[in-house]
Amino acid sequence: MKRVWWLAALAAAYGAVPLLLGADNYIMSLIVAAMVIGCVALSWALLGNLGGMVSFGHSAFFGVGAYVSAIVTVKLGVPVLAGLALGGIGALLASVVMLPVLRLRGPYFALAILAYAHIFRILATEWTSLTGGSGGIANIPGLPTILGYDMSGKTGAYLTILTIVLAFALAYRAIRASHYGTALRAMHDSEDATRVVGVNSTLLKGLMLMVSAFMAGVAGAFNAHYINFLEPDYAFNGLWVTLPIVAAIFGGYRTIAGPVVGALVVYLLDQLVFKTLIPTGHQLVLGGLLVAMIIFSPTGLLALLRRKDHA
Amino acid sequence: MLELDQVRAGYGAINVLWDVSLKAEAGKLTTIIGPNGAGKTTLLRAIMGLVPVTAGEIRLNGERLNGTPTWEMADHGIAMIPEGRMVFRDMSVEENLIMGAFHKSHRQHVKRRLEEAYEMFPRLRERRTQLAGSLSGGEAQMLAMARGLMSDPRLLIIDEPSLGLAPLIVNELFEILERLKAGGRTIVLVEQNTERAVAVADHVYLMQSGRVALSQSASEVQLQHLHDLYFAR
Amino acid sequence: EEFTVGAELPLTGTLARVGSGMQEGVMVAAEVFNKTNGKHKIKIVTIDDESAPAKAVAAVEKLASQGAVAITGGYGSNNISPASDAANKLGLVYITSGGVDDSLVNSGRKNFFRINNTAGYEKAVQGLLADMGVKSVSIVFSTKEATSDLANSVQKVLATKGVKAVTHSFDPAITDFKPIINKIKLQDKSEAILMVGYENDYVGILRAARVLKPPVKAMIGVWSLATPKMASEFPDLMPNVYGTALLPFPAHFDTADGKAFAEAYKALYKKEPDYLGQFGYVQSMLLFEAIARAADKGTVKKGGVAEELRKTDRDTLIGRVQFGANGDNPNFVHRMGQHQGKNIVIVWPKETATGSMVYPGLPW
Amino acid sequence: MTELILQALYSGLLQGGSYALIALGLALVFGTMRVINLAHGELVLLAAYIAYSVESGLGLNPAWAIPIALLVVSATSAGVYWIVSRIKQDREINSLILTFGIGVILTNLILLIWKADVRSTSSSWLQEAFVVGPLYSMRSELIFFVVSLLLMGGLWWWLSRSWYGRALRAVSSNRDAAKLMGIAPGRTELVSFIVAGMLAGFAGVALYSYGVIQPAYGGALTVKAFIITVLAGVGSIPGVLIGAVLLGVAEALTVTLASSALQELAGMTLFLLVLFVMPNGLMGAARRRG
Amino acid sequence: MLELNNLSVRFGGLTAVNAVTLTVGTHDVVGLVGPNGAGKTTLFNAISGLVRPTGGTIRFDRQDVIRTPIYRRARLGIGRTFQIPQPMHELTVRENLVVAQRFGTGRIDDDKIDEILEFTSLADKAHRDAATELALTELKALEVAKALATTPRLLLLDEVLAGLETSGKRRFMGMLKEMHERFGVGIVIIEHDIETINSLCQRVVVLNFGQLIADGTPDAVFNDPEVIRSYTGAAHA
Ligand SMILES: Nc1ncnc2c1ncn2[C@@H]1O[C@H](COP(=O)(O)OP(=O)(O)OP(=O)(O)O)[C@@H](O)[C@H]1O
Ligand SMILES: Nc1ncnc2c1ncn2[C@@H]1O[C@H](COP(=O)(O)OP(=O)(O)OP(=O)(O)O)[C@@H](O)[C@H]1O
Ligand SMILES: [Mg+2]
Ligand SMILES: [Mg+2]
Repeated sequence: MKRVWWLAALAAAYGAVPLLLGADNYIMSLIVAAMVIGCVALSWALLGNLGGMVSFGHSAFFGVGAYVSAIVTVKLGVPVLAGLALGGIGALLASVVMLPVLRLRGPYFALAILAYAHIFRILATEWTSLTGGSGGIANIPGLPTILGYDMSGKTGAYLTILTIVLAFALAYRAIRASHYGTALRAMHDSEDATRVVGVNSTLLKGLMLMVSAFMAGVAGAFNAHYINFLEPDYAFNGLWVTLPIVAAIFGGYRTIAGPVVGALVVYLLDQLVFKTLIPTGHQLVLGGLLVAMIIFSPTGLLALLRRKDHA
Repeated sequence: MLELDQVRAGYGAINVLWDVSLKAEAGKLTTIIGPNGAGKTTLLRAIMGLVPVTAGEIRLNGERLNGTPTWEMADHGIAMIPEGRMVFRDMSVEENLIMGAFHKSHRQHVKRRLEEAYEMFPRLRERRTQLAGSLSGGEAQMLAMARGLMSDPRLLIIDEPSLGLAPLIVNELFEILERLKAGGRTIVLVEQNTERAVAVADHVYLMQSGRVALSQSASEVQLQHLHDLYFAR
Repeated sequence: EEFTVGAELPLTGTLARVGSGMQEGVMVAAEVFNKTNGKHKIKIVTIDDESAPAKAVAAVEKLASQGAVAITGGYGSNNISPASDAANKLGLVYITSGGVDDSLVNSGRKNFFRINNTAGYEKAVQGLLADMGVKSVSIVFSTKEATSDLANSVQKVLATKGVKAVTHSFDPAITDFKPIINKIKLQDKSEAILMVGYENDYVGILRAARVLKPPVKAMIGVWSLATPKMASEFPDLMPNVYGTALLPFPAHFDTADGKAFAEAYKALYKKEPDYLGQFGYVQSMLLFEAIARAADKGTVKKGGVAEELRKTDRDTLIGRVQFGANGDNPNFVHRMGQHQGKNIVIVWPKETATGSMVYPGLPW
Repeated sequence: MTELILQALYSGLLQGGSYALIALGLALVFGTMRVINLAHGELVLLAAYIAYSVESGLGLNPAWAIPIALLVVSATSAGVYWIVSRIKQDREINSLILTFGIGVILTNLILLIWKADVRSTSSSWLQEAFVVGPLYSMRSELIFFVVSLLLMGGLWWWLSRSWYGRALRAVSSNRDAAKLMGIAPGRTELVSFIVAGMLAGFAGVALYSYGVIQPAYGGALTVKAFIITVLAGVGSIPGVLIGAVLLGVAEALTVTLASSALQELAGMTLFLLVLFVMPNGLMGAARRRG
Repeated sequence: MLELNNLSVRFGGLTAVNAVTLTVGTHDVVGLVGPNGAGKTTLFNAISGLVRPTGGTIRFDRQDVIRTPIYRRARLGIGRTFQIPQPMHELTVRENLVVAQRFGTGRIDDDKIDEILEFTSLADKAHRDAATELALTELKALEVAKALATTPRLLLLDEVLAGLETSGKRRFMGMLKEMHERFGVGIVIIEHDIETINSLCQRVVVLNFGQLIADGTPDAVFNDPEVIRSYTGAAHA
């Protein structure tokens, strides 16, 4: 039964959305933007749920991914799709520099990662020869033509990011279902207890950090090729972590679909409904919604829906 | 003094206590024994309001106690000495003890009571400024005990005070209990060391699977018999 | 005939302040246009881009779907770049004064226009320094894109003129400027300090300078410094400070256009117009006029607006405006003003000066 | 050169004092409830805007805003607590998003009420230079540095020596055990939020008197405060002072000896270095294992 | 199997373990006793790698393990329990064992897990949340079960019997004996109940103020006047 639902959702995502909404540039660009946030949210939630680590610095990975992909495609002429992968790998390598922060816990970890994000932003600003400094990089090549279909349009971008998110969600699910997933869950508040039974918790956490960094990096790279423009303040903007956190927690960060659904709901509601109601200051409503959500359904939107189902 | 009437309590969906009724007489030491998992700790927590009571009534001197928030228990002169894990880990030993006398009516006696506590457990004096979280298991247990006595309560509820204590200290502990009893305190004691618990007790309740299986005055209790009947599974 | 023009502007987020300033100009332009042009009407639909590129793109797309025939607005090159790309793809004209980055006009957008640029600022600053006869300058600038571009190009030009220019870039997050000013005071020993930043930076720098009193002869800044608002809000910091200014204060508008603008502005917003409003007004007015001309020819939907804009040659509040093939306004030269008492006096260039400069002149 | 460095140290010290003042309320709530109030920066900003209104609207010295700011901000802070206390599970993480949401609301309210303009004091008395030998500062900086030290001393005394302060720490250490001692956790935590609100009130008025404010500034304030809180180690008030001064001095020295563009970089690097050497912050204690 | 040589652990000014030299053979069951705060738990922490000794050496199977990380010591065969139980949060009782087995041994054997659950009387609580839904004694049983699941060769038991009532204790002791015989596990057990030690161990070592003050048969040790003075308060054998 559940499987049927999933197939239907998939068909709708791949078929109905482009067919019904594909002509409306505005809606499509909102959906793509929401999916980018959803992708970062997924990567954030993976680290939070499996690694037990709350990060305030995912913008670091997003930014590094964006820059790496932009630089290799613009300066070295690497094809865009390879650029996306390299962007992810770049972010992964950036996370290797961060491995020492794995010693830290809770807010200490969260902030240390944020510090890295700041450092990367400043590096991107100061390393002018490579990054173009604060002026950034313009005219980043768009998504290529695949199988005769030009992906650089709204629908193409949508299908690309949808596929990326889907692949990441499946990878996430596989990790979670494995014994590594169980051990990771176990580590959260009882690291010593897991170590003394033979779990190399540092390695596992490190791996999760890298996987998560990779995902956020690909999202950043995708966005760079989608927006075609990059500058430090934008690539390393704090919004690339606050919005995903909001989305993930809103949708339910313990679930896999939650962060993505959360991103879509929050972003679309905000832009389509609240913004029409209150053109400036509509974030006010968004803030209120968040507060209400945490109080009335702290485990997220999906849990809320499920509860309604049973009732 | 303290009376439980058909009390039910548990943790969410898991109900642990099934219609427990018992009485603790003023100035007497009432001990509750029973196999592991019988619900003794749950019972004590229910009295203190740390576990919600879903049915029945708890009375203190005839006055209904259900629903009274835990922090108002001190107003009634009740103190609970929980297991040693429940010390304030991020505070020093001395601050932990001081917290024992938090209630307004005891604050002016802090100095004297501290001195008494250190007298009772010299080890704590040596560890005065150490964070309670870094104490050894036994030291933490002593601290919990000493902290509970800081408020000089009329009704003292104690959960397994001898847990993790070295034999020498266990001896002292039971001497302290004797002294407290002699000082007119009402005590409810849960203790795994049945032999010694029954030896200091006036009345013994035996719990099993969340129910009171037996209520006897201490002098009538035949331990060996009880063990054969109730403890062996 | 009524035409919808989209205004894509940051009304919230980090650029909210400048965005709302420009919006005022846009609204005034529509008001004036609708009053004076009997034939056509302009309706403005504003969408807040929240200072974020993706939302700027979405805003442009939404405006297009609501029937906008052109876009006016945009602030910050990082928002303008993708937003104008989107407009370009949709075949809409995009006109702005909110981004001075040169890559905006150098990457082949066919429908992109802007009325100001780095070069215009640079000429003004450098002209003022030349008038002063300053031989050494310390340039304090924010590492943001527009500011560092301007600072670096001013430094280059000055170097060719034999003026010693020392630069101090600062992170936008910085709040205490005393250590920088102290370096200028004890190490650079320059004759003037040039500040390239935003309002909050100026206040910080001027405060630090007022405390440390470096032995300079002039404090010079660029946009949003020589404004009546700054004069009234920071009476202790502003005296004798120089900054780019379109108009003196109290403003006396000689041209009919200027008078219309000032009246409408005061009627709508109950305050003195500032430079943001003027830029917004000029860019929008030029746009509306082009739309009107295209409408008369019936080419609005056929790329006529861009065509008409390209033909623009007109004196405006910011001087003569023409558009080059890349959409840039080659005539743009800013003016320099100086806070004198409660007034702002235009002191450069000579032709438009309303008074002479007080030099040396410092706030302290 | 020595003159430069001396001034940098002095500026850094004063800057540290202001950082500490901003961080204090956050550190208090974090130390006593393990809740990170992401709306803290906005509370500070709210007080700063109140000071602005008092100065520009009533024409009074911003210092007169202190009573009103204390009242309004601590009431708001109490409101934040009221909402936070409604969280039923995973308080540590859920409070993050909750207070973030409140921060968003406050930012937008400030924007709606006070508009997007940049504001700062126009009082010349506060901006006057105060010179001791080769050291220069603004009068208001020095005044609020002293205020900051006094508040810190007071808070330290209150937390470590008063019954209420001890109760606060007890609740954060073990809620159930605190109840057994006769402490009502809810009331105690409410007090901690109210006090944090008052501290934010002071910080906001101070900020207005020597800094520049704008509605979007709250987030940056929260981050600075948060960094100092973490540097300090859970709930340590002396740690807040040391961490803040260290940060201020490191920033000022970077500007003096290297470049002002690298100031933030230096701050962040220092932050990371301290954490790598002392994973529990400057004054945090390591936990017993096993 | 385990050799400690001059092992010391200091916390600031406090020497918790003071130059302890001790060998434990493959088939030994050693009782470790001593007053509260004598350093017993700290000694376990040092052996399992949770605290870094300030001096001395630790060898396991002749191999110096002082720099070996915690998890690898576990895989080498050092299992331990915590005096204050530390269940793995967010997991059920059974999942706790699965993780221990999978990472401690590299294999999964469901039957073995069932056996251990049965063994430790946790079978009916297998699906409870380990961190929030168990009573203290059940948590202690879980500690043992987790350690067993890693198939250790040396088992360090820290007061696992404390809090058990007499018959439970007896049953648990039977289990330990069986474990010892069946799996050939060497055991070091910290315990304050002297009867338990007497019936379980052939050898007892006593710590006092971090120092090893006695090592021998229970008979000999519990009649040692120094042990009586500092620990038991009366002769027990
Ligand atoms: N937090 C909890 N959630 C769910 N069930 C619990 C919880 N705490 C205890 N239990 C269950 O309640 C029952 C009684 O536990 P309780 O701690 O009261 O027993 P006890 O008599 O004190 O035993 P012991 O001798 O082990 O201390 C046990 O079966 C236990 O599994
Ligand atoms: N992290 C620490 N910091 C400071 N002192 C510590 C720390 N850990 C342990 N101690 C002290 O070291 C001593 C030894 O502690 P340990 O836990 O080893 O005792 P123990 O022999 O296990 O006692 P018990 O029988 O009470 O469990 C104790 O006095 C304790 O207070
Ligand atoms: Mg119990
Ligand atoms: Mg111990």
